[in-house]
Amino acid sequence: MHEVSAHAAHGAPTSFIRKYIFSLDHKVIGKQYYALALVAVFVGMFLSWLMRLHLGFANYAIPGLHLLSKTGAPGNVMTPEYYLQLMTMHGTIMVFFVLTTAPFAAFGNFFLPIQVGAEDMPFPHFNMMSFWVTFVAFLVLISSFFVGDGPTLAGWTQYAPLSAVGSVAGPGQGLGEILWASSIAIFCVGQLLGSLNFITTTLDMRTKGMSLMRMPLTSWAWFITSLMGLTAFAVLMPACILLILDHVAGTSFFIASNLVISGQLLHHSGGSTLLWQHLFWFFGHPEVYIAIVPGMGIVSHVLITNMRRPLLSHRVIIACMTSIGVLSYMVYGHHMFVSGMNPASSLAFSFPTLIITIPATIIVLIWIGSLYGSKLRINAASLFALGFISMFISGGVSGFFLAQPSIDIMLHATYFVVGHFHLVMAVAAIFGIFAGTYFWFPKMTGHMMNETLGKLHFWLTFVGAYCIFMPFHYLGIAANVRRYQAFTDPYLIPLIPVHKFITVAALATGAAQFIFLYNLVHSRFWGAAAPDNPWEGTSLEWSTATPPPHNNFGDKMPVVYHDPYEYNIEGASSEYVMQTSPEQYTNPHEEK
Amino acid sequence: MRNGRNFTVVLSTVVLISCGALILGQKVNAAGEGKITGTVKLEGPAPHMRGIDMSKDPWCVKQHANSPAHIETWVVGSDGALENVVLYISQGLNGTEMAAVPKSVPVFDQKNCMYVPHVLAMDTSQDYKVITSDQTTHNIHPLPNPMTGNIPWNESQPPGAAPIVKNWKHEEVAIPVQCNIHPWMHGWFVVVKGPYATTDDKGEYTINNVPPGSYTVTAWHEPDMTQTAKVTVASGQAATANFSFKAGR
Amino acid sequence: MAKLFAVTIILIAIGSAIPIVMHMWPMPADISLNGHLIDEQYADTMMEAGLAFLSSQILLAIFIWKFSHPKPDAKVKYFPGGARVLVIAGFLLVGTEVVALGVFGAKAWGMAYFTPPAADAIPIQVQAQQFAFYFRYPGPDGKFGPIHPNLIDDAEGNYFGLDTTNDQDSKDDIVTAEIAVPVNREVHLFMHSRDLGHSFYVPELRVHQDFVPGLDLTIHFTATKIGRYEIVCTQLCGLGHYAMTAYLDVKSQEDYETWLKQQAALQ
Amino acid sequence: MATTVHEPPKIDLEGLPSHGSGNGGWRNLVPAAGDLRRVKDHSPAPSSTGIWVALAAISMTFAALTSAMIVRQGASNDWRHFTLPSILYLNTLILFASSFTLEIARRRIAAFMGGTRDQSTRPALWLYVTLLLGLLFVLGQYAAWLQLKSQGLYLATNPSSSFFYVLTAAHALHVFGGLGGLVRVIGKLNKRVLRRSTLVATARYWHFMDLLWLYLLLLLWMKL
Repeated sequence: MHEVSAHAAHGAPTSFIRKYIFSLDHKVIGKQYYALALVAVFVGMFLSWLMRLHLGFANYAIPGLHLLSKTGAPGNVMTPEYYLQLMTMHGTIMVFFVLTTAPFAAFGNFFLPIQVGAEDMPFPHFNMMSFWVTFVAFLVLISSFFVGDGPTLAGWTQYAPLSAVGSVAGPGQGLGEILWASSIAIFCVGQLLGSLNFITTTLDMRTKGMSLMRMPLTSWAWFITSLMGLTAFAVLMPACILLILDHVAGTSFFIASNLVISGQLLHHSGGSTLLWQHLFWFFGHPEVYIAIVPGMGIVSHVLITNMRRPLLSHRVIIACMTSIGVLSYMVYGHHMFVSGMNPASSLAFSFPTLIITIPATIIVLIWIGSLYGSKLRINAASLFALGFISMFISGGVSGFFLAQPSIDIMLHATYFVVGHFHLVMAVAAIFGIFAGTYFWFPKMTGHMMNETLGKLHFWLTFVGAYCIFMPFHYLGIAANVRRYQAFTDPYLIPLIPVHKFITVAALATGAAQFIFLYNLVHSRFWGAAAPDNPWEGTSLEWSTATPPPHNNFGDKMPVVYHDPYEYNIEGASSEYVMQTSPEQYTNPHEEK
Repeated sequence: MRNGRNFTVVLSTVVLISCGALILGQKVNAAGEGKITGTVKLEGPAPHMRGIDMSKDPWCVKQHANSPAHIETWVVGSDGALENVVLYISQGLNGTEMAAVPKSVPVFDQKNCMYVPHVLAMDTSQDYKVITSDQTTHNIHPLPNPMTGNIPWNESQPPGAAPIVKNWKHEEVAIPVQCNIHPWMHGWFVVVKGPYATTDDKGEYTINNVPPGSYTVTAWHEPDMTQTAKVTVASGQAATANFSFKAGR
Repeated sequence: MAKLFAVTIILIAIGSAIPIVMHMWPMPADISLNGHLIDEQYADTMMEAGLAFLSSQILLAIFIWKFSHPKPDAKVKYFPGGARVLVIAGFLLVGTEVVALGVFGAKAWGMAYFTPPAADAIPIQVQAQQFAFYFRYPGPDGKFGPIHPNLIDDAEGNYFGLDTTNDQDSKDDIVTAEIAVPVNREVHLFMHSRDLGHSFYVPELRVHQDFVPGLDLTIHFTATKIGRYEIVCTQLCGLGHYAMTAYLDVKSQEDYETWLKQQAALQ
Repeated sequence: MATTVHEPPKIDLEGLPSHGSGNGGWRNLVPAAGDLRRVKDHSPAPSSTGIWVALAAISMTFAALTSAMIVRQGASNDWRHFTLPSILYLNTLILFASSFTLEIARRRIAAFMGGTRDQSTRPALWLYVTLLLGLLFVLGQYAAWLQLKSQGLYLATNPSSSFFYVLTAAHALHVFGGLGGLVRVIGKLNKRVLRRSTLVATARYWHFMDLLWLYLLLLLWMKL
């Protein structure tokens, strides 16, 4: 297609605009995605600070809060509606603009083509659009802070009819809601374009000798993720459009008949509330794995390099990630056990949900089993990778409870759920991002990051994250309902001390992230120059220059002779063998 | 509701005094200003007003431990004196007299999980103030008719929160206002142009600083009952217009 | 560093387990007929999940401790049996566990959703709205009058939109702001949402069901312990969501009847 | 793409290409001096794979809308049936005709690239015809909307009409995409830098629009 020939034809761009802003280079686009995620994650974290302050210390006056919202915080005290608006934005920003963009779009864009030995993605123009469309989506979402009565308060799941009936249902449900739906619809377009590129790159752009089975696990993870993304976002987009139509065009897709909202009888008829939930969760559950699967890939990649040995089985990991991707479409109903869905289908959904723990467990077992007898190197990257495993276990086991409709009767919509998904998809995924950052930063920027600061950052984050999210489970077991802006109910008052503790932990852990930010920025400009292969890795990104040239491999495209992870192979000349080394020997552990 | 009544009385006197101040202060032909007075009564027996069960919010229950709250659609005093009727001049005013409207700020209080006053009248040129005397959070949700151009709003007011000061740009009789957190909390904003008054617990009212001339006075009672009377105000005199409503449609 | 890390993981794992084992913030005590099924299922799951959690965290920690400071000439060892053992272990351990949980868990779910209410169950209707629950007892005729959305008027206290002048069935309906039920009598709850999605959650009762606008569901339960319990909304429904509560009063049969008479008088 | 999922070809250590990838191969395809006949056409994979991926995504979107339609119809009894505007069937014919002409154009250009034909046959003509028919189809769809409008069936009138407008609009939007593709193909053909894969991808997309429309027509015909 035109993009391709144009890209292949032109060399490295020279003008600033083409080089850094509207760049066709997948590496620049990857960095742009990373920057976007970085901004988004700190915004989201800031919102969570405000929420935690309000929850831990009821009616605590946050200095200057009224500057953010005049009506939302009169006298700097957060109103209930403003709490819900912050909560909704926190969820949306984190899930869409951090957990989807950073591990998938950012690292994937930068390293997928390099790891499979391509000069670039096949459709660089789509790739560029993908980022800028996502960027616009982010702006649209943020803009809702500054319009009318603020952003929507309907939560990131945007359950209809609350999300569909308009401003009569509450502040932010007018224009704020429309902005939310538009933003997400736009975001879907961006991710579809991205997935298109990822899939095609993996299938068509691999260099000589790079068979699918010779791709590093990160590439596999991105490939599987992009397949999930292609399906999930293609469903969410029409759902958002139908939602907007219910808003502006008076249709009744999600709005039932005869609703009377604060005294006003609506003129909609016959819409289906559950329809939105089905459409949303058909996207929503795969989305969870879109956030975590790249993390699995990154963790495997980082661990292997630092364990100086391949995993016990390359293929089992791939098989497990694939089956997780496939199963993720059969389990979404476990979000709707008590939603009024047919109770029989609740049972039907609970079994695949329980089954999906098997591949997840096997992956964890393979990781732990591969630690056995390894020559583990401890550095910021490997620490975060190991931390990921610990977090993934902790968050995973609570899935046993939530997968069962009967227990879900007690735990649904409580802080138990909040603790579960924060550990297993948010914190774990973030740990994956951190691991990837400390591991790949040298290759991306040409500078090393500060290891000491990195380790400090790890310790504070690891302990802090547990202090924040473990207590959530206890609260949930005590039936502490989520999405409450204050705990006025008699049975919740004894739990407030726990909330205070969580708030303090959250503030501290959040503060620790500024160490990371400082490390990132400082190293970017003043960090020590990075060698081509600082971690003695074997995959293709380590066989090219640091940072990689415009077409990734200079004048000579790499040719691949080996599996991605050949460390400590008997009969090999060196401790590790690059994929590109033409050296011939028989690998005793090669999988047949 | 006693304290509620007192409040209305205090409020209206405040209004009166401020009007007086204005008259003496700026108006040269103050002596020329007349007024319209009268009483509003309810014909027939006062309809039974159902009690309100506030058990949803223990705090509210506590406040009404020994003064049970009742629905306030019909607040009827001795021998049919009808409270919460708004009287305003619907015809006969011209632009200049509009300025005669007091610049005071009507106050809408949330007290013991009820609205005080139940009906708040105001002029389009006036700001109104919503305050809370309660230790529980309320949300104030007026729903004007979109046709009038008034913008609906919905804000909550936690205990001790700062007053909310707003105004209505367009006339509207009347705007229902309710608290969704306490669904029984229901009141009215009556937005008019020109002088107005609200009946007190004796069913009496006085529309002040009305220039000489002949007018149509409209009496409004919730939800949408109106009656009109023609009056002629002579310079410095008080014209009288009495009304009587019937419960039920 | 690595040894410290291993110790930290173990400390965190054990520390996380303590509040659960000590029941520091326990689940609200069960007051329902079938709740114990859920509690038992919960206890079993906690046992298995807890074991899985502790064992895997500790194993992770041990391996980190043991293999983080290798001698430079150390050979890489392979886990005995390699991947095959682990895969089989994964399937056997987790597979059997989850299947067992799923099968046994179905019982508790079935008791809540697949058994019809008894014939003599007391019919009560609950209506959810922003941000309150209101309840309706059918009165002597045992019939709920029809709901007329256009008649709904909170100012008049007509939360359900009943036409008590024209509808025979509505005349004797009793509308209340809290729900009282006799102890040890089954209640058949008809759930109706007036505006948005809400939820009916009574932790002590082990009952949790969303309201679906335009789709009236029913649930049934039997309270076995006299007392006053809180009903909370768990489906985000707007700014007053956190304040959307009502009270469930479990009374003795006599108290229940007197209460119902009082309420009828107040209509 | 089939070639990519197998083990890679055995690599001879001598004479490795200094440039170029194993499977994609598009790098070698910048036309030599703009003369299409001198270009070795390896039918580059990326764009043809990419088009399949894109079509998968589009199918997913319409599958979602379909299920939404079925669920919504079952959700309540307010579904009103109405007869489809007759012009839709005419539009269907037009769309199929356009596919036919595009296919003719594709073959001629392919032959022309292969050098078995000379320039004089003007394959571009058929592309213009296709373009015209495509536009005609979109106009026809618009006419169908006007017909519904005259019957008083608007977007919000009834769920059935809502879905009719949503589905037809979504499809029309995708057809516009196809028209854009055609315009690009024509432009490149005139600049003589068209590669077969671009044409093939566009053609596949266009034919898919037919099938999609056929499916939608069937769906609407059954449900409305």
